Amino acid sequence: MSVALFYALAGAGLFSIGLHALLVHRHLLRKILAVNVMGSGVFLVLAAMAAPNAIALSDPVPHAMIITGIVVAVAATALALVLMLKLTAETGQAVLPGREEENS
Amino acid sequence: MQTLLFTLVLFLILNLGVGMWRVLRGPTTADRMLAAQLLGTTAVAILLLLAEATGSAALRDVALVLALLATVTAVAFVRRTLPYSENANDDE
Amino acid sequence: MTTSDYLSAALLTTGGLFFLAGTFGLLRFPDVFTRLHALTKADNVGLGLTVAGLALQVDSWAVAGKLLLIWLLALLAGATVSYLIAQGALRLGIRPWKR
Amino acid sequence: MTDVWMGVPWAVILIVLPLAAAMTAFVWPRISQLLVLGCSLVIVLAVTGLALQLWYHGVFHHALGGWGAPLGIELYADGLSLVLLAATGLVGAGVSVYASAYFSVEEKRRFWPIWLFLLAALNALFLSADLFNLYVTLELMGLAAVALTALPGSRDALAGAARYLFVSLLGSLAYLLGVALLYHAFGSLDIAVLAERLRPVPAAWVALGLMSAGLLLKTALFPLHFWLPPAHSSAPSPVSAVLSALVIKASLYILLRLWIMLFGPFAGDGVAAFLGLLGVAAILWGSVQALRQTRLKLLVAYSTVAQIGYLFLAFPLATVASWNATMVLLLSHALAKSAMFLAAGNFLNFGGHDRIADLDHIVQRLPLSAFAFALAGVSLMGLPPSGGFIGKWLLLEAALVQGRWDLAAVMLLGGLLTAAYVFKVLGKSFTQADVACTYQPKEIPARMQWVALILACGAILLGFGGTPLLPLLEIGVPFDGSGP
Amino acid sequence: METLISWAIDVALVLLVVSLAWRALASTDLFKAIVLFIAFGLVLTLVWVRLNATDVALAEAAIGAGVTGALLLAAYAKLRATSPDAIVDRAGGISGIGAISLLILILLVAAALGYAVWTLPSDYAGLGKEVAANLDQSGVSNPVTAVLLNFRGYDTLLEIMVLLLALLGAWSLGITIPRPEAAPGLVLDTLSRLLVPLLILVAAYLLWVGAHAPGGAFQAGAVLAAAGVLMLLSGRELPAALATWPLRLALVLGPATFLMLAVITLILEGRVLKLSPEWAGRLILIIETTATISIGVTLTALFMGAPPGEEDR
Repeated sequence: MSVALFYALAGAGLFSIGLHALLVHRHLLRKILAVNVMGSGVFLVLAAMAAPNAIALSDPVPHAMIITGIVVAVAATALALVLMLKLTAETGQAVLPGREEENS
Repeated sequence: MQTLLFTLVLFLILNLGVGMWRVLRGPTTADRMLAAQLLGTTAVAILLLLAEATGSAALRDVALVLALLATVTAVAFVRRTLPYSENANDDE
Repeated sequence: MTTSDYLSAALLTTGGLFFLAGTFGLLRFPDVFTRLHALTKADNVGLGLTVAGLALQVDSWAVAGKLLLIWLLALLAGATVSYLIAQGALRLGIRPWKR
Repeated sequence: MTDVWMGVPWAVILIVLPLAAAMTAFVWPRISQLLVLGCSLVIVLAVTGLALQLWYHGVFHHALGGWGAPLGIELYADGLSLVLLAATGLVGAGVSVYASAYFSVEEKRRFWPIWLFLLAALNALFLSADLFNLYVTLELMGLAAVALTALPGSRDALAGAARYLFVSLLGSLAYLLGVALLYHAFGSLDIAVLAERLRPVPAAWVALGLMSAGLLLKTALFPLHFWLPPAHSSAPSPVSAVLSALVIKASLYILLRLWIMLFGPFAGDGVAAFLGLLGVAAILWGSVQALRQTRLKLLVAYSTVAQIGYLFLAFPLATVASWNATMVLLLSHALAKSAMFLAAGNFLNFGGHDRIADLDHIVQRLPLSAFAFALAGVSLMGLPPSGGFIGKWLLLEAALVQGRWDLAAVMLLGGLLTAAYVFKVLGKSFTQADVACTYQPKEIPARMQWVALILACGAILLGFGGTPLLPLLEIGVPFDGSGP
Repeated sequence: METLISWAIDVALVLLVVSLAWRALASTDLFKAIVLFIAFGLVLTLVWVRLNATDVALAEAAIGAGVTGALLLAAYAKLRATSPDAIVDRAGGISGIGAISLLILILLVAAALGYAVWTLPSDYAGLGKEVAANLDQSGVSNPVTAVLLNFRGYDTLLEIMVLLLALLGAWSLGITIPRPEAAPGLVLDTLSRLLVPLLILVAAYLLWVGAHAPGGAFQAGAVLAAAGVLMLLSGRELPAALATWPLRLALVLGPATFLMLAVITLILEGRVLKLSPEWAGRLILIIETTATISIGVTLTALFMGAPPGEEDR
């Protein structure tokens, strides 16, 4: 097993851990962290396979994609945090209301 | 020399793992942040060692940025989070 | 290996040991204030020795200067942040540990 | 004159203009309304111009930066892009006019720049054929849509927006992971280049699964629709209209594009049948849920869940005719559903509530809006001579030709259920409410009523103009399965 | 020996990064979760270094571990001021059969992902060759900068718009939470007086160095934002006169310049964002400089939350 593959598998692992946390937890801040971990997992898959190997130098295109992705992630995180704070100010809780409460 | 540098890098990474324990343990917010600071400095040292070991000068820039940003994060903690912390007295 | 190599190896190793000491202090010391010591003393000395060891290896003054800058920065940040954390902790009413 | 017309890079204008307008509206709020209305007009013009260019010169390519695929990014437009751009142009213009009367001055200051970003993102998305670029436009669109949903700041709007944000991010990340796998397996991000290199290796299958799941989630296909009703019903009415008419279509567009140009040939019948099955379930479940709702905007939102189902029936049929039917349905649903949400918004604004049971003679009070609602309903039901009729007729025909009686039966049943929920609303709007009228009716600006009516008329007119437009859809023959 | 150590480093890093993520997401104490997440960013920076992605490491150090961390800490403080109950997650999550079936589903996803990654060709070159072949036409010698600002400049244009849009979204919600704050004190004041110029200097350095070595507009913008955040934290407010249209102009400066360049190149060269080789270097520097300013201001404004002047509305 090559080092690149090892890191790529770790990326798949991070994506899965984040996915689990995103779906299981109800607190919005935890969901925000989960989305960020998922994103890092995707980036890790991208970067791991782009690392230099036997026949090629490192591939800069995935690196550029990751940098773009990191900036998109920080933008989404900032918006999500504001949304969370505003919702908390309205409801006193930083969790999504349940389905039945919402339709009432 | 290379071997020494890499060994030190490995040693410091293991150190990071131990430092993580204090973050987990707390008990106060200050303790956790303090531990994060230690992790930051350790990461800076790792980057500097790697820069020398791999001959990649740009890693020193990464170290510089990390040191700067870790400071700003710590100040954000001190100014925003710390003044509102409770659970301050339930030490170990 | 030349003399400077040996010196640098010694400095780097000692630096690593200081990091270890800092980490252990962080784990073993009883309260925030004592742990601050662990962080600032050991950690900054550890980074200082590492920087010194590495500076012996580089051949350009600019790089050595950058290394020094990073260390000074860490010193400044460590001292300030520790001071602020201690101040904040006292304000919150955490009492320093007494034997 | 024609040369000038043909030489203008309309596709670029579609992206650059709303972006520039968004920033101008942000820096200089005072002129923003004028800017938005002008911009909407130019977008409609530019779509027309692009349609002519496509008609005469075929598929549109523009190598950004002059690099071309696979190194650079290309803008790409064919019949499929054109349908969605046209929907964006028309609904966008309608909603711009509607919003200019709907929001207060203070709200408009916040609404316009984000609205323009949303338009730019939609246009950019429909003009992209690069997997990573599609991700960036998807995020731009998603964040704009979330910000607009949250605009009222009420509890429901914020909760709907927050749920929508996480759904949107989850969908995009799953899509992006699929892109990462495809890139590393085949070394390109350009759809056309990938189409040549794609082989059925495990990475391609997993990428297909991830990208489809992510995009279906964003499209809100049953059973991944749970987030849509709360978000679409609690948003401000003009925003609801755009979310239902355009935003969910964007992820569907990517899915169609990928399916037709990339995965279709190797994914095979099993996946297509599965998607068709989900479509059937969506039609039945969404329609029944719509029928059960007591709030008008929730009813309309569930109707969207049902109508999305129709768009997936073409997957198992997989003929050129069925894809064309999907395109017509897509366009007519965009027009009809936006008209319906805008009309519902008028009812809501007028009475201060959207309880269906208490609509209380709304026909006499807001005749234009009620008429718009009814016309939009006609198109959704698929009654002649509407655009919905043409689409559903073509789809039905395709199903019958292939002997898919089951699909045909579901389509007819879905039409009946649609009729039931539309008449439920219309019936109540003629009758006296059970409780005495306690509200202070608010004046509804004529503009807001006329926009709803014009969009609804557009959905009907599509029934007359639809058939001659079909050749336009076939530009670049997106549906022959062999790619561009 | 060295291969062995090298392997051990990679194994230790991966274990660390995964366990940090795990513990951060498993923690019900949100402050602990945030600090663990910041540590996760730190370790991830090291991972990027190991993968020869120095540009990414720089971005992660500045944005991922830095700015995101500061944003999270500030949000945590506001959350606590709004609703002291909300800082510990007592809502729980899914439990019972739902949790188990979800776990099974995710394990299946993970297995499929792992299998897909496992079977990826390990020697695929991607677009590395094409980038290298055209690098001398791009105006810069750092390949990542060449991709970001020339080959795939359109992505970057849209991405800067995403950042601006996030700010518009945040401002349109306009949270108004009062934040009582003690005076900065001599120590913090001195620190910010020393650090702010240094941060600006480092930002300028990263911007300049990005043409031929790791660095560039996003990293520089994040470092600039750190300067802005530090000023806010040490009690310096934006003068009211600058908080209106000059601020808005600074926010759109980067995106607008980029967009204008797109239009100009379309008119002169016939292709959007086609940079002729003899001008490309200078044009990229112009875009990056304006983008750095805008990114720095935007991230600082996101840290602030509400538009200046409206905080106590």
